[in-house]
Amino acid sequence: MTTSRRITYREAVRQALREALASDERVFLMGEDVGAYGGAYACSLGLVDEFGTERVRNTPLAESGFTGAGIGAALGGMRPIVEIMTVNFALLALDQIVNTAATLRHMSGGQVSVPLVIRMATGAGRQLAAQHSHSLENWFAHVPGIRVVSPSTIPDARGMLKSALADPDPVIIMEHAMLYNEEGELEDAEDHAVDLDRAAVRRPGEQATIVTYSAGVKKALEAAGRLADEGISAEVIDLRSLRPLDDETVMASVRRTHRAVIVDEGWRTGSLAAEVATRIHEQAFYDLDAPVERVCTAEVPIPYPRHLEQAALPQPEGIVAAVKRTLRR
Amino acid sequence: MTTSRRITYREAVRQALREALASDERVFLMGEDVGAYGGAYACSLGLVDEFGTERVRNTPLAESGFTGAGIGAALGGMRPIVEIMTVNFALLALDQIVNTAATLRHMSGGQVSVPLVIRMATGAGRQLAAQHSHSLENWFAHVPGIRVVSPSTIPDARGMLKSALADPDPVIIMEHAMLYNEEGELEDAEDHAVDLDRAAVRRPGEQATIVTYSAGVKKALEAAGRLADEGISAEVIDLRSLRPLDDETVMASVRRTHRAVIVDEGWRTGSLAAEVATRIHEQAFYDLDAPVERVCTAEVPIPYPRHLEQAALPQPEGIVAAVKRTLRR
Amino acid sequence: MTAPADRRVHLTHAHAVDLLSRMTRIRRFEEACAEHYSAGRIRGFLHLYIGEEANAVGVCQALTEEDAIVATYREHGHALARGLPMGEVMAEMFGKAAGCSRGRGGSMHIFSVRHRFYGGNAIVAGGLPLAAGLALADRMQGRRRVTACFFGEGAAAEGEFHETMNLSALWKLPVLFVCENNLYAMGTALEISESNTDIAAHAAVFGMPAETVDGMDVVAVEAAARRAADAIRGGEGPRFLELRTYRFRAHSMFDPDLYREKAEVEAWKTHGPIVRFTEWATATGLIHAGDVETIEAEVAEEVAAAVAFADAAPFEPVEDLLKDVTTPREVAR
Amino acid sequence: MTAPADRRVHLTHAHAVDLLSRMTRIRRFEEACAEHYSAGRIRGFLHLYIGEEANAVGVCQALTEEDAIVATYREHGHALARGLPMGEVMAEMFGKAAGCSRGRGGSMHIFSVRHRFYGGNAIVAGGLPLAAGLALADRMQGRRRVTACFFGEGAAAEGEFHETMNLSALWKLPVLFVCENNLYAMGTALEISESNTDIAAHAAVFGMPAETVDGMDVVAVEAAARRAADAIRGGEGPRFLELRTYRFRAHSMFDPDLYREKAEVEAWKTHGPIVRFTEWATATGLIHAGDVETIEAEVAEEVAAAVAFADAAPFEPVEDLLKDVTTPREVAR
Ligand SMILES: Cc1ncc(C[n+]2csc(CCOP(=O)(O)OP(=O)(O)O)c2C)c(N)n1
Ligand SMILES: Cc1ncc(C[n+]2csc(CCOP(=O)(O)OP(=O)(O)O)c2C)c(N)n1
Ligand SMILES: [Mg+2]
Ligand SMILES: [Mg+2]
Repeated sequence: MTTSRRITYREAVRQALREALASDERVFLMGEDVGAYGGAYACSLGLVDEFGTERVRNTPLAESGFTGAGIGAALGGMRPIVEIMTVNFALLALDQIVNTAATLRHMSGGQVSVPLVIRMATGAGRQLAAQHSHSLENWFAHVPGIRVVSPSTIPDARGMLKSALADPDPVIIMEHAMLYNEEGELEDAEDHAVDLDRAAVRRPGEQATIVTYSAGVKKALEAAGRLADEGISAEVIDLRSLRPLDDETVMASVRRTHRAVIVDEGWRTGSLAAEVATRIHEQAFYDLDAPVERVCTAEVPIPYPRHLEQAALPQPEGIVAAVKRTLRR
Repeated sequence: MTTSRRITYREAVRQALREALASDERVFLMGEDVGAYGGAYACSLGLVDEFGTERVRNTPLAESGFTGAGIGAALGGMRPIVEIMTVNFALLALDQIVNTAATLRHMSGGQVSVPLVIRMATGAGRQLAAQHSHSLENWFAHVPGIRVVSPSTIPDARGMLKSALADPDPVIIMEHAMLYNEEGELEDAEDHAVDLDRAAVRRPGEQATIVTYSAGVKKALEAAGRLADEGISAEVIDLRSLRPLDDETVMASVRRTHRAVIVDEGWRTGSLAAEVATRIHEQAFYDLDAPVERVCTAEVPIPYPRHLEQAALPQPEGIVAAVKRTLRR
Repeated sequence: MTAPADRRVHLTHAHAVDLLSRMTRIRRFEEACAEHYSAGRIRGFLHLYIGEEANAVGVCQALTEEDAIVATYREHGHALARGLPMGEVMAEMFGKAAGCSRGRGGSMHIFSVRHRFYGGNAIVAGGLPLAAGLALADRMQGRRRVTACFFGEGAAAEGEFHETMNLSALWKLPVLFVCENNLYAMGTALEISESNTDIAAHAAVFGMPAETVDGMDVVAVEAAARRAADAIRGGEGPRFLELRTYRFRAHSMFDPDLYREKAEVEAWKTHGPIVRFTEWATATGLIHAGDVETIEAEVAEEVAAAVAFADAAPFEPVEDLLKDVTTPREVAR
Repeated sequence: MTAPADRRVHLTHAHAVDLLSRMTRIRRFEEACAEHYSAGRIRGFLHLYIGEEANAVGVCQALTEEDAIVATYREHGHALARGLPMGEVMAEMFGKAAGCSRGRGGSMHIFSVRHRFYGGNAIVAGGLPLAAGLALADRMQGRRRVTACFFGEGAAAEGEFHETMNLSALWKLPVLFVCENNLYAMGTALEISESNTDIAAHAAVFGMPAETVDGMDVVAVEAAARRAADAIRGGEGPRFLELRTYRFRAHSMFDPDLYREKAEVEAWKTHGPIVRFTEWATATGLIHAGDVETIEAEVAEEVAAAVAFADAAPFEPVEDLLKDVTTPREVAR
C-alpha cells in the first residue's frame, strides 16, 4: 500500500537531498549558505546537522570557483550537487558550465563524463527586481553537453534529483522560486526516480495544446480551467526536460488538437518558446489550423512594483486569450 | 566624387576605431592586448602608437573587471569601446553585461544611460575546437536593455562602430572571426554611420528568402548563386541587427517569396534562427507555402579536425537543400 | 572613543549633533521600513543596515558633492547619509512613481544621479568594477573626484573583488573602497569563507594602502575616510578601508537568523554606533541630553513625513511597463 | 646550478640523463610541431613551450602515477613529461582518431585519463577550479594524492585564480599550484597587468605557502616540487610554486612577436633550461658528450616515429560527428 503525504515543493527538494546524501557516499551538497542558513530558499535546512559540514559544504561567495570545483570533484569520482543560489548569480559561473562542464567529454574524445548536478532557483514573481528575477532557461537549453530539467510538481521536485544524480553528464535543475511554497501530494512508496527524457501531459484536452514548464504549468492549468468553463478543451503539457526536448509528446498532442500555445517566463525574443514553436512548425506544419502562439515575459528588466512585475509576466488571462486566438474566438 | 578602396574587414574595423578615437576625446579602447599586440585579431594594430596607452588601454586578463569598468566609465561620461577577445571569454563577463549594463537604466528609473560599446570576435571555422568556437548570438539577443549587431560586410564593419558609439545604450558588436581577412570595397567619402535598426537585402530574389547574418551571409550568397544556376531565385537578407530584429524587411520579403530558410551558426536548439522562424510563422503564417527551414550548427561542441568542424557548421550545400525543400524540389 | 587632532575631524558641538542626527535618521528610517515591510507596503528583499550606521555616516563626511558613491542592496543608510530625501527613498521602497528610481528598483536599487549615487547594486561584488570605471572616467577627464565604493566582507571572496583591486591599483584609480565587515555574509561566518580573514590584507597585496578601522566608532571612521579621501584626491591612487562592524538585524526579512548566537548579537548591540557615540559625547559634554531629544523629535517627524509622502504617492500606470528599457532617441540627441 | 642534499634530488648519472632526455623530447617534439604547422598538417592555435621545459619535467618528477595534472593550452610539454605516448599526442595535433583525445581536441585539448592528465584547458584560469575539485574528491575519499595545476602568470589576474586560491587554502586541498611565469600573457608584459608582480604573494595572502623558483633550473624545480608534494601528501594543504621562466617562441603561431625586444629573447635563450643543464652536467662530469648524442638520436627517432604514426592514422569518419556530446547510456550503467 502506498501512503501519501501533503508536503511543499521545498520539502520535496529537501527530502530528495536527504535521500541522495543518505544513499550514496559520493554525493555531497555544496554552495553558498547551504549549511546553517539552510540555503537561500531553505531547501537544505537541517541537513548539515544530519550529514556534517563536509557533505553539506558551505562555500565562500565564489560562483565560478565552486562550480568549477564541482566539475573537478565529479571527475574525481564524487557526485556533487552544486547549489547556485539563483540563476542570476549563475551568470558568474557560465564559463565553467559552458566552457568546461559541457565540453570536457567531447574535447577529451569521450574519455570522461562529468556527473555533476547543478541546482538553481530561477524566475520572477517575488518583487526582487531586475537583478534577481531572470529566467534564462533557454540559455542553458541551447548548450550541447548538458541536460536541463525543470520540476513543476512535488513528485518531480523530488524525483528529478535522483534521476539527475544517476545521469552520467552534467544536469542543471532549475527550480522556480515561486514554487517552493507550493503544496502537493507525495506518494511515499513509489520509486521516485523519474524519466528525464519525457514531457508530461498535466491535463488532457482536445482543441488546443498549451506547452509550458516550471511555474508556467500552474498558470496554464488555471487558464485551461477557465477555458473549460467556456467550453474550450485545452491540453496542458509540462516539458519537464528543457534539453533535450521531448518532441514526440508535443507533436502527438498538436497533431490531435491542431493548435498550440507556448507559455514561457523567458523574455519573448530568443526564448525557449521560440524553439518549441519552431519545432512544431517544422514537424507539424500541415496539422496546424493556426500559427503557434507565444505567451512570454515582456521585454523589460523585471520591475519591482507588484503591478508592473505581474504585467510583465505571463498570466492566465494572456494564455486564455492566446488559446482563443488560435481558435479564432 | 567618391573614391573607393579595397580593404579587409579587419582594416575596416581598425579604420573605424581610428576615426572614433580621433573624432571624440571621450572614446577609448580597452581590452586584453589591444595595445602592442594589436588585439587578438590585430584589429587595433598600431593604434596605441597613434593614441597612446591611456586611450588604447591594455587590460589584465580580467574580463568581468574591465567590462564592468567600461560600464562605470560610460556612466562617468566616457565612450568606452571594450574589446573582449572572443565571445568564449565573454562568458566571464556576462554578469556585468546582463546584470549591470542591461539593467542600470531600467532599475534606476531612467536616470542613466550606459553608452558602452563591447566588441568581440565570435564563431567557428578556424579549427580552434570546443572552447574557442562559440556562436552565442542568441544569448545576447535575448536580453532587453542591450542592442546587438553583427557586421557582415566591409562598410558595416566600419559603419556599425560609429553608429554604436552614437547609441546611448550598450551595444554589443559581434564580429565573426572568419570575416577579418575578407576583402571588399569601402567608399571613402560616404558618411559611414549606418542605420542599426535595419536589415539589408544582400541579393534580391523571388522564390525563397534566406535570412542570415554575419559569416552566414557569404554562405547564403554562395547558395543563392548555385540556386540561380539551377533556375531558382532566392533573396538573401542580412539581419545586421540581432536585437532589435527588423521584422519589416523580413516579412516584406517572405510575403513575396512565400518561403524562408534561416541560416544561423548557433547551435540549432534555442537558436536565433528559432526566433526568426517563429516571428515569420507568427506574422506571415498564411503567406507561407512551406514551413520555415533552419540551417544551423549541429548540436556538438565544435570539434578540432577540419572535416568534422565543417560538417558541424552550416554550409552552402545545406542551404541549397533547405531552399529546395521549401520548394518541394 | 577619543578624537585626537591628527584625525582631521573637528568635533564641535554642531558636528557631533550632525553625526548623531545622521545616524539616528538612518536607524529610525529603517525601523519604519521594517514596520511597513511587515504591513506589506514594502516587498521583495529588505536588508537593514541597523548597527552599521557609523560607516556610511563617517565615510560620507569625507565626500564632496562632486564625489560618487556605489553601494549594495544594503544601501538605505548610504543613500540617506549621502543626502537623498527620505521621502524619495521611502517612496522607492513602496514601489511608487515618486521614488528615487521611479519605483522600478525598490529597496535594493536606490539610485540618484543628482547625488551621484550609483546604486543600489544587488549582485555581490558587482558594484566594484563599476566604481573603478567611474573613477577611470574621472581620471581620464582630469577631475579630482573620489568614488566611494561600499561592499560587505562576503564580496572579498568573489573574483570580481580581486580583479577590481588589481585594476584600481594598477591604474591608480581614485576609488575609496570601503569594506563593511560585519562578520557574516547571510549565514556564512567570515572564518568559514576566507582562509585569511584579514580583508585589508587582500587589498594590500595589490599594493593598495589598506587600513582596518573600528566601524562602531563614527569618529574613527570619519577620520580614516578623510585621510584616505585626501590621499586619493592628492593623486595617490586608491585606498582601502575595512570597517569592523556588525548587523543587529537578520540578513533580510526572510532570514530567521539561526546561524549566530543571540548573546553575540546582544553583546555587539551594547556598543552599537549610536549608543556608544551618544554616551561618549554626552559624557564629554560635547552634546547634551536635550540635543538627543531634539534629534529624535526631528527625525521622527521626518520619517513620518516620508511615510506619508510615500503612502500618498501614486503607482506608475501599468501602460508605462516598457519605459526605460532603452534610452528614447530624443533624449540621446 | 648546484644540487645540495636538502633539495631531495638524487642526481645520479641516470637521473641527469633522464632529465635531459625528457626536456629534449619536448623540445624536439615541438620543433616538429612547428614544422608540421607550417605545412598545414596541424591547424588551429599552436602554443609552443620551448624554453619552459624545465618546469614540466621538474615538477613531474615529484608526481606519482596516482597524482593528477591539470594544464593549459600550452600543454604538450606537460603531456610528454607525464608520459603520454608521443605518437598519440602528435596524432591529436593532426586531428586523427588515434590521437589521445580522438582528434576532437587538437593542440589545446590533450587529455589522457589513464595518465590522469586532465587537459588541455584553453580558458585562462579555467583549469584552476577543476584542479581544486579533483583534489577535493581525493580529500573526501581519503586518498593521498596530489593534483598539480599548471598555468601562466597571466591567469593570476583572473577572478577564478583568487577564488580557487581561497577555496583551496580554506579547505586545505591537496593541490600543487604551479604558476609558470614567463613574463608575458600574449603581448602583455606582467608589469602592465599586475599592480604587484610578485605572483607568489597573491597566493601567500591566502595563507598558502608559496615559493618562487628559477624555472630555468630543472634541478631547482624538481627539488621545490618534491618539497611541496611531500608537504601536500603530508596533509598540509595546498602549495604554490612560481617558476620564473620565459618562452623563446611567439605566443602562438599567429603572433608576430612585436611586443618584446629581440635582444631580450636572445638573452634568455643563452640560459635556456636545456643548454644550461647540459653545460652544467657536462662540466661537473655528471653526463658526457656521448650521452647528449645518444639522447638526441633516440629523441629524433621517437619524434620521427610519432610523426609517421600520426601521418598514417586515419581521420574519424564524418558520420561520427555527434559522438561524445553526452555519455551513451550503456556506458553509464
Ligand atoms: C553574486 C551573488 N551571489 C550571491 C548573492 C546572494 N546574497 C545576497 S547578499 C549576500 C551576502 C553578502 O554578504 P556581505 O558581502 O558580507 O554583505 P552583507 O550582506 O553582510 O552586508 C548573498 C550571498 C548575490 N546577491 N550575489
Ligand atoms: C579567459 C581567457 N581570456 C583570454 C584568453 C586568450 N588568451 C589565450 S592565452 C592568453 C595569455 C595567457 O598568458 P599566461 O597565463 O601568462 O600564459 P602563457 O601563454 O604565457 O603560457 C590569452 C590572453 C583565454 N584563452 N581565456
Ligand atoms: Mg557581511
Ligand atoms: Mg605568461
